[in-house]
Amino acid sequence: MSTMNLEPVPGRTDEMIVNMGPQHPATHGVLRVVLGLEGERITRAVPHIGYLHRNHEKIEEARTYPMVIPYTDRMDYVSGTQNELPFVLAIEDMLGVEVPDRARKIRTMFFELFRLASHLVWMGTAMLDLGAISPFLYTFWDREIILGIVEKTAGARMLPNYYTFGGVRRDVHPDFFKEVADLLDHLERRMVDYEHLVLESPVVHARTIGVGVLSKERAIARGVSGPVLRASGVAYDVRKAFPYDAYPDVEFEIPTSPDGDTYARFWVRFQEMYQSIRILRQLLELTPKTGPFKGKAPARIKPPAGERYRAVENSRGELGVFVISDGTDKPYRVKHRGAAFSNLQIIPDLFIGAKFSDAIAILSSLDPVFGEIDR
Amino acid sequence: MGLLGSDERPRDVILGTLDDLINMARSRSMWPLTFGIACCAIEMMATWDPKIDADRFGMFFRNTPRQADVMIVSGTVNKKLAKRLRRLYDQMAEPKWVISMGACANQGGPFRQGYSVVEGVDKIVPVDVYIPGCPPRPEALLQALLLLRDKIADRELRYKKPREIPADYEIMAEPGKDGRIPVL
Amino acid sequence: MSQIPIPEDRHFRPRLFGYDPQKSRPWLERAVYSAYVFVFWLLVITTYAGVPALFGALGWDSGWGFVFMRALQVVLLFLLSAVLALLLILVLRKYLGKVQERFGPMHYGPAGGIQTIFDALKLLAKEDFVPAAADVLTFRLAPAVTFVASFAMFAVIPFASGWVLADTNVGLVYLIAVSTLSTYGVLLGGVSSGNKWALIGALRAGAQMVSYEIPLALVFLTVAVWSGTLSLSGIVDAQLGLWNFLPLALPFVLYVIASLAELKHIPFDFPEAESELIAGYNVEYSGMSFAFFFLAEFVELFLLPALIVVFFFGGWHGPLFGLEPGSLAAGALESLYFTLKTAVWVWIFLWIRATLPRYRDDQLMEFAWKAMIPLALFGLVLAAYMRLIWR
Amino acid sequence: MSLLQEVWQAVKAIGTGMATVHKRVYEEAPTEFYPYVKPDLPPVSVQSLALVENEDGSERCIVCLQCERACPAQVITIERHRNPEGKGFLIDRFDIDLVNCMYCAACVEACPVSSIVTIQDFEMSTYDLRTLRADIDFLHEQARNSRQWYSPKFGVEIRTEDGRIEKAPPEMQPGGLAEILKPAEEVDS
Amino acid sequence: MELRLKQERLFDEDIYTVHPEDYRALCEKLKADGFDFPRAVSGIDTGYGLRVTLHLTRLHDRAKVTVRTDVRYENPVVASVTDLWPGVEWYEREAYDMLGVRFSGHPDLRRILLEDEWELHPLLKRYDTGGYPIPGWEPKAWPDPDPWTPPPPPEPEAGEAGEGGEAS
Repeated sequence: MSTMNLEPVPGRTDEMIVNMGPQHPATHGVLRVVLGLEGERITRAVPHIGYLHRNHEKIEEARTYPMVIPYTDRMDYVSGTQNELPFVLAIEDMLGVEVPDRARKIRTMFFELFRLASHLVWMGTAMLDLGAISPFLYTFWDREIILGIVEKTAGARMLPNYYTFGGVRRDVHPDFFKEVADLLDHLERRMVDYEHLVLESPVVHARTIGVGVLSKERAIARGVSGPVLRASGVAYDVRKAFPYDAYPDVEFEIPTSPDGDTYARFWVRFQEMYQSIRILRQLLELTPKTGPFKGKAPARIKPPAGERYRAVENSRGELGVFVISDGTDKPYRVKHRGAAFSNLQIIPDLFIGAKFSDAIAILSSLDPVFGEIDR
Repeated sequence: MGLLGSDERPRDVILGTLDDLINMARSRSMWPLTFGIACCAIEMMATWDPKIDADRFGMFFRNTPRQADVMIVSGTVNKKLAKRLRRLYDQMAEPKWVISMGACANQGGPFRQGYSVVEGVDKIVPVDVYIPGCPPRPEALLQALLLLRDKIADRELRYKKPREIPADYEIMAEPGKDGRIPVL
Repeated sequence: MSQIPIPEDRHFRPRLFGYDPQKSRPWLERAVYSAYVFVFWLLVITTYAGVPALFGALGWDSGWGFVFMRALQVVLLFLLSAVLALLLILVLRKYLGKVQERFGPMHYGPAGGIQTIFDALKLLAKEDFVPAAADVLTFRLAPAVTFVASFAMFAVIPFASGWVLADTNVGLVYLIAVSTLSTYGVLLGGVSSGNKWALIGALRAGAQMVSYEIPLALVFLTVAVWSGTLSLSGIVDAQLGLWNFLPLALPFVLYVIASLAELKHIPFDFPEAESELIAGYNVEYSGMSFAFFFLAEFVELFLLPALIVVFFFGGWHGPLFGLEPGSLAAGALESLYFTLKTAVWVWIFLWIRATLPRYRDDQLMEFAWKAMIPLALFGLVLAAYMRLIWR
Repeated sequence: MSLLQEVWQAVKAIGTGMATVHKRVYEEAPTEFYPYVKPDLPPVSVQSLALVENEDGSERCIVCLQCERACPAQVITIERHRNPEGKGFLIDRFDIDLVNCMYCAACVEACPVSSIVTIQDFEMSTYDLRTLRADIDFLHEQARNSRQWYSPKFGVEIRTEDGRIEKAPPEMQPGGLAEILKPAEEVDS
Repeated sequence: MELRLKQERLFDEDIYTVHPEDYRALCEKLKADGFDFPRAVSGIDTGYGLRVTLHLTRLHDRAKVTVRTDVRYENPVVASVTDLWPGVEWYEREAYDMLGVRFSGHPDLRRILLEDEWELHPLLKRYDTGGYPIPGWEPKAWPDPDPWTPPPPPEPEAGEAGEGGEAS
């Protein structure tokens, strides 16, 4: 148990044990990493999680199926409705509920809106970690616009409890499509600025290129997913691999980068935002303005005994849920597979040997959200 | 606040005015601690975004507890975090205030029945203002900060009267029924 | 929909707001800044012209009288630096607000004008904490050292012709000595805090100092070679025809970069590094001790741009409109020119702060040793050569 | 040459970035002056809960316990007894613990008579948590203090100046309410 | 060696139910088959014992497979597969933390979400949501005679709500 609390090595005076977190401005929440520092170089790194463990899985066993949905919202709280989808899909599979085409498209639009919101938050906080203040404010304003659109339809800004078995809870606001179109125009203008401030900045280049390189094989073996995996050159995206909702109907690409470094992860997230805009533009065309938004689901949700693993590609990677039903109206067991949980495992791989400042950049490029990791 | 004809203790003109001035300064320069915990932390950040801009009221984040005045407990506090949170609170220099943001921090919220969640941050640190909501809007946080401003401005110098730990703080430290070792 | 009035009689809920909506008032902001600059300017005039004139009129301008005069001037300069810090913090927050599509402090005082005074008062009344692990004497001393070292640079800054506390002919050497001292304060504060983050911050400050001090000194040398004097007033006088930033373009650029490093300013703010080291060297400081670090930081934020102006932008030079050089009016006008030129450079520094992320600490060292020092040497040789040819 | 180009690229990029930032000075800030200007919340926005009475002051709630059963956070406590004079039930106790409520509006979805509704009053911060234990009087008062509220069944309802409760005009309504908003004769035909 | 396993197909994935002693061998076989991407490890309290479910994906042809194995409460030991897929390291720690499944051969098996001093394995069905023991909770009998075959799915009308569910 040498790594438990990272005791200093007797007789070794050049190593300093530093405890980073849970209140550290760059940990994006309540991560705690115990670092062995030799000067600025990290010799050992032990991540500690669980500071936001709030019994999601145990509480969800004591809730009926519709009640679980608002709880799943609270996992990856940056990307709102994205968390609801795997659970909803799994139950729909078990129940055999048909989802109307329009409902699937509305779901996908919200999914991509929240991907944009999440990546905007990532961009702001990552740049804040690197020391730039202004992009944080810009991205948060853009996120406010997205959340305003969401609130107008779903009734809440961040955690709207919007998806339901068979569709969505209520129809979109009449202004929704126009507002989304305006938002996309606005975002396309702003993305130019973000490119100037983030991707093209020589300081960002100096801080990220060649830092925290994650090889393709290591990434796959570690179960890393999402932008972090794609930045290592693996074109694995649940949206393409196991399509769900309206993704088979739209065209988009999976941006990958062979480099695997921090800059590649930044770059991939940027390209994903472009792809999200592209998907949303197609869906604006494809989605009927009126029509059914909810399929026929039984009033009392009682899936037959069985189990189902469903995954979606949320902003951080493969967000899965493993539901076991015993035929009652409460799930027997709900297991959430958080993408950030898997992604965070590579902290020791990437941190050791890096500079302390690099560790901050690497951590921000992993984009952990602790609601999903600690659950 | 008349000096004459009042039942109250006569107010010292000079020191009383100084008290008022210092409390006014404190209430108008509340620097929160950068300590985001959960969902509410995102809305806490959004309170400083261009739309709400709490910086208009002279508030900006300090990363170190020594220089912060207000701790915004923005999220679920579980028993593992509670020790850390109390420690952070102890590290803050007097005078200090706590805002409990959101249902989880108020009383555990939807997670209050869980085995690891502290039912309310006021079991650990004294709380001045509570915000309901899950998560509260940024405007609600700003309202709470302004409530706190008014609370501070009406008071005497705080550091003369250090806060007391809630009475049931010690009760929580007793072992649980099933052999769990409570962590407080 | 939003106009639905909220009923007033909510019995248990505290009510807050009965104000009218406020709007941004740019003219008011400008008036506030102008007021601060005016106070600053008045203090400069009082310090450098009023006090000597007063003492001269009283006949106390020699012996102990001279010492008292200087002491009074130093007190006034302290006031001046306090005004500076209040102004600069306000300007920083307002400017950051502006470029970030929001408003800075704006509800307390006219256009937020007294926000920083509230901040200062609050810090004054806040608990000044000494951690158990700290070395008390050093911990207490460090902010003072930092502030005094920054403040001591005022001694040789010429605000106008003849308006300088000590127009010594070793001004540049004094500057090198004193500006290094402020890093000692940071080092002492970080090491004595008994905190690992502070320690890392202090080590970074030390490492940073050895990397930027040498190019900085080389640039000083270049300026001295070009101007033929070590006195700051002499350097300004030598730029009467041609401001130095044109012939000394390369040293000028190096000097700006080194100034950013000396200021511990983004992109080189490694000792403080908010998002990495929490608050770096001042992580354990609270209350007034922290305020002194803050004060020192913002005094330096004025002084280093001021030195840029002195070295490269002709100091106080500007059109005098027929005023007799050396008169009070001319001095006042010159000091205003100096202040405004400095303000432009402060603005550029703030602009950089609003834009750029932070480099890594070893990158600055690498850059300083591998690029800045050779370039500074090259600039020195070039300046000497040009001086040989042209003068 | 390539080094010079690199340096030039870096300088140009820094310059572009600084110009990008500076450009904002000339743009109007989107700040809403919150305490002075209340935010324009959409009518479906879930900020707080209220219990609507009928226009004549009688109870709309039929005490069917649907909301209590649907609540994920289990913050609704209802006690009832049989109406001795007619059918149905009467309320003994109707508490919503707004402290622990997660504002998911599941209760509003479940309510068959749109008695429990969402309102846009978010200014609920308080010095004392006891003020957030909402009993039935408080919930009624919340509804009385609101000019508009939302429930999925009835859509947005408004309280007119003379105290009547009406459906809001279509431009105030969110989506999906076409059938609710149709005039009565249209529904019949 | 013949592996003691049962194979089913559910939706789009293959499900292997395997004897715990053969779990490791099956995983090695699957690894050799090219299942390179570990999705998750779930621990489940089935009411008669503990179950470990491993979800794997083969990236190039997107084949999905689920491996599950049941162990008794008395001896909840499963071979760790951390060396095959390093990505399951934290998932196995989580299963240990939440349910007390001990993974033999795991490099760093300690609690991950809860604190090290805790003795509670909260996801066990014998505890309620608050982590307190449910009075009168008794484990179900281990199915006989075939020790590695999971029990038949509970009948919905049998009123045995809250106990081990199986896919058929």
